[in-house]
Amino acid sequence: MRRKFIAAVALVMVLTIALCSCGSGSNSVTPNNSGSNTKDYVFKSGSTTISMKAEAAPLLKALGAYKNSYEAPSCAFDGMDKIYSYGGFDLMTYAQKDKDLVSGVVLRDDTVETPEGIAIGSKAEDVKKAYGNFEKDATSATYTSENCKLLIIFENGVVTSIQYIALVEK
Amino acid sequence: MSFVSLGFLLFLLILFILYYALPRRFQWVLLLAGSLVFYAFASPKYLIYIAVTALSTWFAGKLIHDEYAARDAYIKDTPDITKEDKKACKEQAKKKARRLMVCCLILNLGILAVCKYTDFTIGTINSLFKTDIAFLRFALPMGISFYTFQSMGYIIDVSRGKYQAELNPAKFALFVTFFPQLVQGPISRFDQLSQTLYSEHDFEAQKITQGAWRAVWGFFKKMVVADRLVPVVTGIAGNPDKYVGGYVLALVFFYTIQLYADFTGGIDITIGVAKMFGVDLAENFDRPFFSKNITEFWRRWHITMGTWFKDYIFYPVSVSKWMLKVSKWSRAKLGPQLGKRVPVYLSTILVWLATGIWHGASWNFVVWGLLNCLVIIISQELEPLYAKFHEKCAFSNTKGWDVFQMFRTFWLMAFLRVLDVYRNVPLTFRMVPTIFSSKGWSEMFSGGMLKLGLEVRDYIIVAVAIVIFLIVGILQGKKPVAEQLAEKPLVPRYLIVWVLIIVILVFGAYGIGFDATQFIYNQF
Amino acid sequence: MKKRIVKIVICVVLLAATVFMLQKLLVPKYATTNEEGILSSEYYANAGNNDVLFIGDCEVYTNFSPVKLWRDYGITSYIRGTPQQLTWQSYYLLEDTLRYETPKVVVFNVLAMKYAEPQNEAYNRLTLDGMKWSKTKLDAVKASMTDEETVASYIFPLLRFHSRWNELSSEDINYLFKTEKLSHNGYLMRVDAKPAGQVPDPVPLPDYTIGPKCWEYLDKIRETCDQKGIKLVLIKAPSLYPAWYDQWDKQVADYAAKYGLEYINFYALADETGIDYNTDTYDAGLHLNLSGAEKLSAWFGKYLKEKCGVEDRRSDAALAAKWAEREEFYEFMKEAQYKQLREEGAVTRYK
Amino acid sequence: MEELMEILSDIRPDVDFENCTTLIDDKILDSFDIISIITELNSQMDVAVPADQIIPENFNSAKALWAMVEKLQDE
Repeated sequence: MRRKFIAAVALVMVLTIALCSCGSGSNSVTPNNSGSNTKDYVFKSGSTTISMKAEAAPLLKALGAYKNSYEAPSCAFDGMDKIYSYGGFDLMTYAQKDKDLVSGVVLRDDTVETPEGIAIGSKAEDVKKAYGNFEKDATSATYTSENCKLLIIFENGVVTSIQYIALVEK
Repeated sequence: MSFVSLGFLLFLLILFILYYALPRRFQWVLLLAGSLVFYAFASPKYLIYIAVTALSTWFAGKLIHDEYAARDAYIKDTPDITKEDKKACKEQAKKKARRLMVCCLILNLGILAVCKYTDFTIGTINSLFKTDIAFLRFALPMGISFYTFQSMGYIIDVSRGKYQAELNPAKFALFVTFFPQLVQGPISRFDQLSQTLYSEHDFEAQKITQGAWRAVWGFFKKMVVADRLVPVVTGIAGNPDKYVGGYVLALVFFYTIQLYADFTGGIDITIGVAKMFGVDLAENFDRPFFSKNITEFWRRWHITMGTWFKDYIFYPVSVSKWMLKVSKWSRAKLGPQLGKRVPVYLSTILVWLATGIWHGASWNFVVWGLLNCLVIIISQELEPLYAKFHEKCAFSNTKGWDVFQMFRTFWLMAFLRVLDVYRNVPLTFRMVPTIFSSKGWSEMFSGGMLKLGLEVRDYIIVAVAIVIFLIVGILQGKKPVAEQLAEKPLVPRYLIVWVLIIVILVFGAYGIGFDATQFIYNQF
Repeated sequence: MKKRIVKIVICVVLLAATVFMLQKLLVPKYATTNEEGILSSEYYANAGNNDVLFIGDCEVYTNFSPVKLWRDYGITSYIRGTPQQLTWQSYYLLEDTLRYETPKVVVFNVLAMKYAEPQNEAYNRLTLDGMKWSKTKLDAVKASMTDEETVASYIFPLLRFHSRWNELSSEDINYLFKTEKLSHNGYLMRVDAKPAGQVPDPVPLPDYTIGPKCWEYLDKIRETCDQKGIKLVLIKAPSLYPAWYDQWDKQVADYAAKYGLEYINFYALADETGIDYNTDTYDAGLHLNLSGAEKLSAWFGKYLKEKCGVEDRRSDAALAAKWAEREEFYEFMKEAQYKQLREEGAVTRYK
Repeated sequence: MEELMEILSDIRPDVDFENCTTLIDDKILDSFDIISIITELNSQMDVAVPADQIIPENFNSAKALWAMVEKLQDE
């Protein structure tokens, strides 16, 4: 009698624990969230691909002569924010340790477009097609990928500004 | 409330002063109040869970107590009772007690199962039957596995008549909620803990300082080593596409160091803090990485969990009538040699299955538990071979051989443990073999390891700390280090502690690092 | 037993002393690097007798010269400017200053109104760590903290700066117990010049609305000034970069009009002040150099005197003596920087 | 008692069951051995050892074990 009960107790305990895990199969408890399933937004100028947080030096070399550049020191601390104007777009960098990294690209006129075919002057409808939906009466749309926030501003249903902004963890 | 926070230190200081300032007879009441405050700070929403467990277990214990008291009274009041009557009376009381115990177990293990394993079950069902049942996302009450097991151990013991039930619900609540052991154990036994938990404690300077030292040592392990290694471990394990080969070996090593420092450090804090309140908790580790084989390792690592499983699952299942039948059957069919192993191995598998599931609701832990079991059974089977080997080879009795065995056990455990950190089982089995490929190695040593958030100085600190762990481990082999320290003259004794505190403050991996990456001036 | 307690007390005191020394050693000194960090603490030695108080970010501490205001108009002033000083920090620095004195005019630079939320831990430190402890500082800390920060790390800066152990330099030893005086009543001097050239076009924003937290604290600044009978003047210092959008300017101007405040946008007043972005800025249009700051101060001193009725205090002998010392330091630094410029070709340190 | 000694030395021939009184305390017997002993007791002597009797005091020496067996047989 005694043993029977002890066995029952043990079995109940084990079963209560085990019941919750019967069956077998692959692990699907933790959602599969790593790995890059969304492509990072990048800007392309000719054959040069500019991705956010990329090292600036090789890009500057590949892009050739700029029309104008501007250096903005921060209020305290070392390191400059730099802006290079190439006519159709501006390339912005920030300093991290000893390197300049890309902090943003701003499209300035309709001579350039994004790899997805959106330029200043494009219709809001086309933006929806290219990047996905946004709220109905929004004056801007943002699309986020791993390193980049893509900001598109509209006026009366027409794109007025396109900005690639690096997502920098503070 | 995390141990590593100023809030906890402040809480501790206030409680400590009150504890020794108030009349002694209020001490245990204060501990109960402190424990409830601690729990409320950590997860106020879940106080109800721990309250249910404490009260239901207390109540079941009281009912069992009443049952046994009635039985004893009956036997006493019936002078001419026959032996058969006496036996029947005892049998009946026991039966009732067991029924109460089983109810209590079902309730509390049920709560644990629902909280911890619902989503695990749903996930498994979803992947098995291609269904899409939504996860319920129960948040886990803090320490639920620990306090549930501790309470269940109590009720089983009470029904077995091992000791008397605690009749005062507040006192029993303290046993369940005692704050130092809430977060990560140890899983105490009522008969051991109750001796010091409820008694009155004088201000024993010796004991208190030793407790404080132990806690400081725990903070050192946790803050200087464990927390420092977090970015490496999560970095490598979180990006399996990027970090292969050599990185996986680094992960195996650093995760084991991190786990050791974090878990044993936490237990050091727990035991040290309890000691400062005069309470003696059971040791949970006995220098586990000095073990020569995996069976020994499991006797020395997370001891209170191991003995819990042994006492409340392994033995009861092994000696159950059902198992004895299995034993008889297997002997008849498989012969005495093989047959007698069947029940032991069956129980072992069951225990490790439970151990795996207890560690976490995922298949990683199930597989991990079963692999441990496999290694243990294999080494058990190879025992005769070992014996022969020892007879034949003289060098197998040298110190060097011992060290080799410890080294082997360390890596064996380390490789099994890597199941904790990868996302799922198949991934783990895919990643580990890459160690033997050439991938990742050259990148790793040409600055790759420095891209994981740790700098050279951090690796140096970890290396020095590992050496310190080893030295302290060897010293501990003779006698508890706190006692050895207490025998030292005043100046070196305090110097050591003083240096340790400074080291924690300066080299601890906490707060916001003052490094260049913090200074990104982002004006966009 | 008694002996034991004495021992423990000694140990605790020794430990506390060591920790205190460690903290002294490990906190940044702001003497030769990130010097702007010294600004917020320099005030306390110069508290009292300041008729004009400037609050705001780098656009006040590089653009106005209190010594010039004294020389030309006998106006006593102090600049409580710090890098990226956010609107709520400006308010608490005002509140902090009011614990020591009540100025007649408070000048607030509105550039930081563009930041609606706590921004950057490093800048918070530069503004807050130098403040003396008071309830005001605690409130300032609470209003400024980013998610990762804790009040405790402001009470015990060691908790924040402990990992500087491998960055320690001779600066940390040299300035263990002393500080380097660098500002002229809050003004950080730079004599070199870098012409502005072509400044990039402003980047369009999706939303130009100034955040509610900024308005809340601007209200507090205004109300506090009203209570104390202080005249509040809003300014936007002259700069070419970063952009101060017309949309922002209009919101501030509307606010000023609503409450009858003065709002001066110096960018629009370039003709009157005589600021020339080719000679009067040391970093191509962000901050003014000495020449620019003196031009701006000359114009603003006149304004303070005529429109705000700030008195000429030069007849006060004690004050005059104090300011004479300040003038001397001012001239010394000016000379030192010109010397650097001549000999090294650049200004790399303040003196 | 003899039967018991036979069982014991069968399971662990390397242990001196005659004299040792710290079989559990000194970790000479592990859980495998304990279960084997209980199973053997059951099959050879028809004694059922319940789980609550598995305590160090009952397993530390052959004498203690025998005492337990006698007590269980008595019940």
